Amino acid sequence: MKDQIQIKRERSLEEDNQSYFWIKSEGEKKLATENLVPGNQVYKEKLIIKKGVEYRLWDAFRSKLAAAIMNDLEYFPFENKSKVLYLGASTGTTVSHISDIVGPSGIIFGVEHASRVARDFLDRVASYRSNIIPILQDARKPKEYFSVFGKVDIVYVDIAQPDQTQIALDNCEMYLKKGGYFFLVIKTRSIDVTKSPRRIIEEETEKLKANFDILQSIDLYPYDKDHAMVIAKYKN
Amino acid sequence: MKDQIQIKRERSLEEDNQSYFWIKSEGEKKLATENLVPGNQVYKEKLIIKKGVEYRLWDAFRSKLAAAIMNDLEYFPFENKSKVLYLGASTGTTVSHISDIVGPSGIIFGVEHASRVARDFLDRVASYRSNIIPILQDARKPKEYFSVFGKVDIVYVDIAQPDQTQIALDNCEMYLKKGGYFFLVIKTRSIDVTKSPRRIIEEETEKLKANFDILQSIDLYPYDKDHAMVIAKYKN
Amino acid sequence: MYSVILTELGISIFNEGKLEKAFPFSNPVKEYLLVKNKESKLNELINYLASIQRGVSVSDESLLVILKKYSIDCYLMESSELDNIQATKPQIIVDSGFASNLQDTLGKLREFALGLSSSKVTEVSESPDLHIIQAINSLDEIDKIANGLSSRLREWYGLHFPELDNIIDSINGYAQIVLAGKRESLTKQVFEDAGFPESKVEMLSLISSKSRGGDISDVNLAIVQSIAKQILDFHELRKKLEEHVETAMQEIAPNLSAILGSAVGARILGRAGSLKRLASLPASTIQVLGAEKALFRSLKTGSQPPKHGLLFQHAMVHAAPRWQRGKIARAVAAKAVIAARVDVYGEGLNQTLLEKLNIRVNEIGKKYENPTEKD
Amino acid sequence: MYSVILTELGISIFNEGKLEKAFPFSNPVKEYLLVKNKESKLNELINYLASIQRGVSVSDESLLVILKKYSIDCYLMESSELDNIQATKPQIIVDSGFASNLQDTLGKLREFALGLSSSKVTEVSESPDLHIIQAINSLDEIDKIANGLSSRLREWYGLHFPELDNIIDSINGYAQIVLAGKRESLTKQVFEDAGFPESKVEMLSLISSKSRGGDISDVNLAIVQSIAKQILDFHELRKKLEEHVETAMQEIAPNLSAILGSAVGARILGRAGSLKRLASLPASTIQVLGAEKALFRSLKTGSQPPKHGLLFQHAMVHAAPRWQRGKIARAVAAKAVIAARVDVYGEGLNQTLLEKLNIRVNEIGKKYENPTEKD
Repeated sequence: MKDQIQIKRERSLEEDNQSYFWIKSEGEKKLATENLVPGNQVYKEKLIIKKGVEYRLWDAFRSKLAAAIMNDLEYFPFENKSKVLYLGASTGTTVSHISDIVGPSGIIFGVEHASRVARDFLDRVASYRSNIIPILQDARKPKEYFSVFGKVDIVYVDIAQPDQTQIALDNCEMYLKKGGYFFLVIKTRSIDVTKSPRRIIEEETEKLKANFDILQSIDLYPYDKDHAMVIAKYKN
Repeated sequence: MKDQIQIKRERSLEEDNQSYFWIKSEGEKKLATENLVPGNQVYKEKLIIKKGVEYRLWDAFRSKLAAAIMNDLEYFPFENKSKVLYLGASTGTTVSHISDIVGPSGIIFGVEHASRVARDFLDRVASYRSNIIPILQDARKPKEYFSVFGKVDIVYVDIAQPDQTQIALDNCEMYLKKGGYFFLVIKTRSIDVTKSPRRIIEEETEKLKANFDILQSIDLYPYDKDHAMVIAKYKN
Repeated sequence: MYSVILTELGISIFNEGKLEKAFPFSNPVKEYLLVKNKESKLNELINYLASIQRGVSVSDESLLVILKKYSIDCYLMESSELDNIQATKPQIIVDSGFASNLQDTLGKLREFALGLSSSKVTEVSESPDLHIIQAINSLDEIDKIANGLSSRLREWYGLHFPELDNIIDSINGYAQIVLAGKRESLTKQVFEDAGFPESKVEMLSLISSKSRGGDISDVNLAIVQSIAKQILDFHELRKKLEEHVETAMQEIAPNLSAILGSAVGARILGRAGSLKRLASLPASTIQVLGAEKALFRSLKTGSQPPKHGLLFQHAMVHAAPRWQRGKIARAVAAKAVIAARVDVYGEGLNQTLLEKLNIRVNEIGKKYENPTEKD
Repeated sequence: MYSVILTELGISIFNEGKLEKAFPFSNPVKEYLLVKNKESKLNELINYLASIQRGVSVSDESLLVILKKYSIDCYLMESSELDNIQATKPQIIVDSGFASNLQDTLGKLREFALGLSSSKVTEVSESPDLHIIQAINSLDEIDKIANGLSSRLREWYGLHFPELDNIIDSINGYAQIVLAGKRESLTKQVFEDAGFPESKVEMLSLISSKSRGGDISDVNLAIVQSIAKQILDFHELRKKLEEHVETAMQEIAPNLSAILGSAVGARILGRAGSLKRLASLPASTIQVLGAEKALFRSLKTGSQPPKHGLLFQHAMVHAAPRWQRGKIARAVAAKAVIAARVDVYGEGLNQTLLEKLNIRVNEIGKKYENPTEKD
């Protein structure tokens, strides 16, 4: 990994992490990942070539993981060769950037239940990227997933369900390795609209404490309204 | 006038003014005027017949004068036989209700410059109401008005122009009788968007003080945003 | 100890951790689904297992059912064993000869996942309720379009004949008049052909002769007429769509149609996403489908929650006095969810549902004849 | 002392407060406007005044000009006298015999006011710039419609051929393919006829053969095709409108068209309301026309004011680097207002305007080649 950082420094990109990059575009520093499939766009994001390497700009208004980075995410375990279980792949915007990051030796199990968005996920993302295994299943039934094997390094959950935290916990129990990382997007409005967002985040976080160490909790405003992200580590 | 009030009381309308009425419709008390042209609707307002008399509901969200009444207007000089100069007739919503109020012996000179809205004013209002004289002219040039004669009892001004107060004053000087009433709708955003609404109202009111006694100033919220109405009396 | 393991690429029999026999799938997606749906024959596997004549543990419940059907002595693996299989699946696949190495396994598993996902997408795409949803969405879009186009037509032709706008409410009637041309060409016959009653025809002729509109050039008129033509074409398309929604709803959701009417039923279906999903929703959710914004606002600010969403379009709801509407919408929603459930099971039209709804709505009408102080 | 008074219903001559002679208008609106436009002949009045052979005071400046043209010895009344006439006009009209009493006067004045207002509306309705505004608004509406209709088409046909959505960006190209029917009917010929390049034709054939879309029934397909047909019809209409706007703009606003292009020019015209009004606006207003919301927000919250509104659509503005756009928009707006003024006076095309703009934009390009720290 050190080597890689070194090499990329030579390309004079202003990265502060080996997995994603800050690229100057139109006078602004913008977040980007190295395109795993050169020439391939996923959501009309801008492609930028610097020193022969193609990067895809990563739009924080379209991807909550990018929003978390913009809002000072302190832990970023996604790296070359990571194995990820991603619940709520949707049309695959964020998945595609994680796919760039984990590279050809990494693997992402992308779970999505709604067939309309899954269609776009297949068409635009999964078909082109060899490290993605698409799973059209209900995240409530982790036992019915096909083709997932072994434990994963990271479970990332972005499903708008009232009982999303419980669903996420069931999935972690089954598929997350001890000491692995857990990213939970909390859609405060989906759980209970009568409570204040802060209280919802606190309550949801409370449910995790038995099995997780809470590392950070990030409000995604202004990139996303009524959303927060909680990052936790699975206890050994 | 007393007689008329008496008669209308007998119809058991809950009016508190001889010129407009409060009518119960769908369980709510609503503002209305007696229709000068029975059967004729101007802006799809509801027509209600009580004891053989037809009333038109007067929508405070569509008419600023109605909004002022809703927000406790204390002076209401519009009455049977009033003579009114109305600047900024627009499509004639408010003019039509004033036309109801001043009745067949009253008269309203309705000035409007924009030919597109004037077209609707003519089609929907002026053609049907014998007490309205439509004047397609620029309110900046009061000398060029045709068919206005004598002095009027009330000047009502609702034009969205930065120099609206000066325009209004010029018109008053020429056509308002001593002791007559002046209604000025202040569109706070049209004059200077950088100042606070309250300050704009104060500054505009200041300009009137030389010739007018300020009677009341009313914020039209929630019926109209960024609008206020100032009511003043021309000094003798 | 024999164990029978189902993988995405075939079925393997292991004995004491060593491969005994492997039955690769030639078409993994198809054959795997057949097993999962308990429809496989699996002759070779059955014969082989029968020949072993010993109890075997099986990794998959569906496979177990099939084997039992053929009188194989078998039982489900313990969960620790299942966990172990889950953890080492790529190795099992390689050991079974279904793939040449771990990299190849990954590629084949991905291919399988893409294929299986695709076949699910295909299956869903054919469901008739999705097509009804497309039809009703198109119909609503066309209504929006006709309104927008009609405004443009009224503004433009209004330069020539401004008075018409206030007289003719109908989008089509207006377009038909425009198609006839300039004011001079608007004979009584034109108005009659456009379907206006005699009284209106008289009025139109009179007003047309003394209009305050300006002249319109032939070039401008021709374009305005093309816009009118498009509006009339849309009207035809709209009729087709409406009939289609009606027919299709009768077919796949006769009960829902009986309770809600086919158009409102289709819209509610669209909000829910599918008939199956609709059947699983609580009535209180159906009651406010289409009023999500108002619902959130009310929960956030404590204002009155909405009493109805799309159901406001239901004849029984909007024809009722204001203070009864919430209660009627609730009654309609309650019956709609039952109707959807009956339709999911394809049991044909159940007359009593609608009768019960009518009785309930009558009750509401009587019980709440007058608004209370709160209303 | 003779005084000549113009009223809406005729002209009267008073002597020492008593009526001397009245000349009623037979068509008040028409004759009153002729006087106001100083185009009246007024033979009888002139003869009568000439016969008096004395200086007369006149109540109206236009009337004064006419009388002087015929060498009548006359002067404008004092303002106190004018005020008096304004105050007693109904009585003057009755005294002149133009109306039988005050009530009748009021009726006739109202009729006059309605007639005069109507004739102004008619006049304005014929101005060609208003028709151009209608045309460009219709064009923009049609673009919106085509987009909306295309989304519906893509959603619906997408159930049958989902992959097509990501491959075909063009609204028309997509509609043309749909018109050809089901996936099975999509031969290479179809794609070629729809105008796609060979490389894309190959890709389309390949993907079509292994699509993950579901089957679509004939009834559904027929409706989907009707929608596609409407989209293609709209495309034709759009072309017509575009050409029309182009031609009409060249005719009435050749300079504005040269500076802004006919479509952007027409949109700016639409925002301003008319060519005359556009010519009277400050360049800074034209620069942000179409960005009114952003302007208000910026003034209210102190955020950055917008650098361009509709002018962002101008090729010179949107092709420029971000930090130059505001400056270029300002330069374009400055020239646009001059162009509009030249066009109001109908002086034909002035080439130097565009040349100057090009020079200025080049200067900006050079001077601000790199963004400053602030940018």
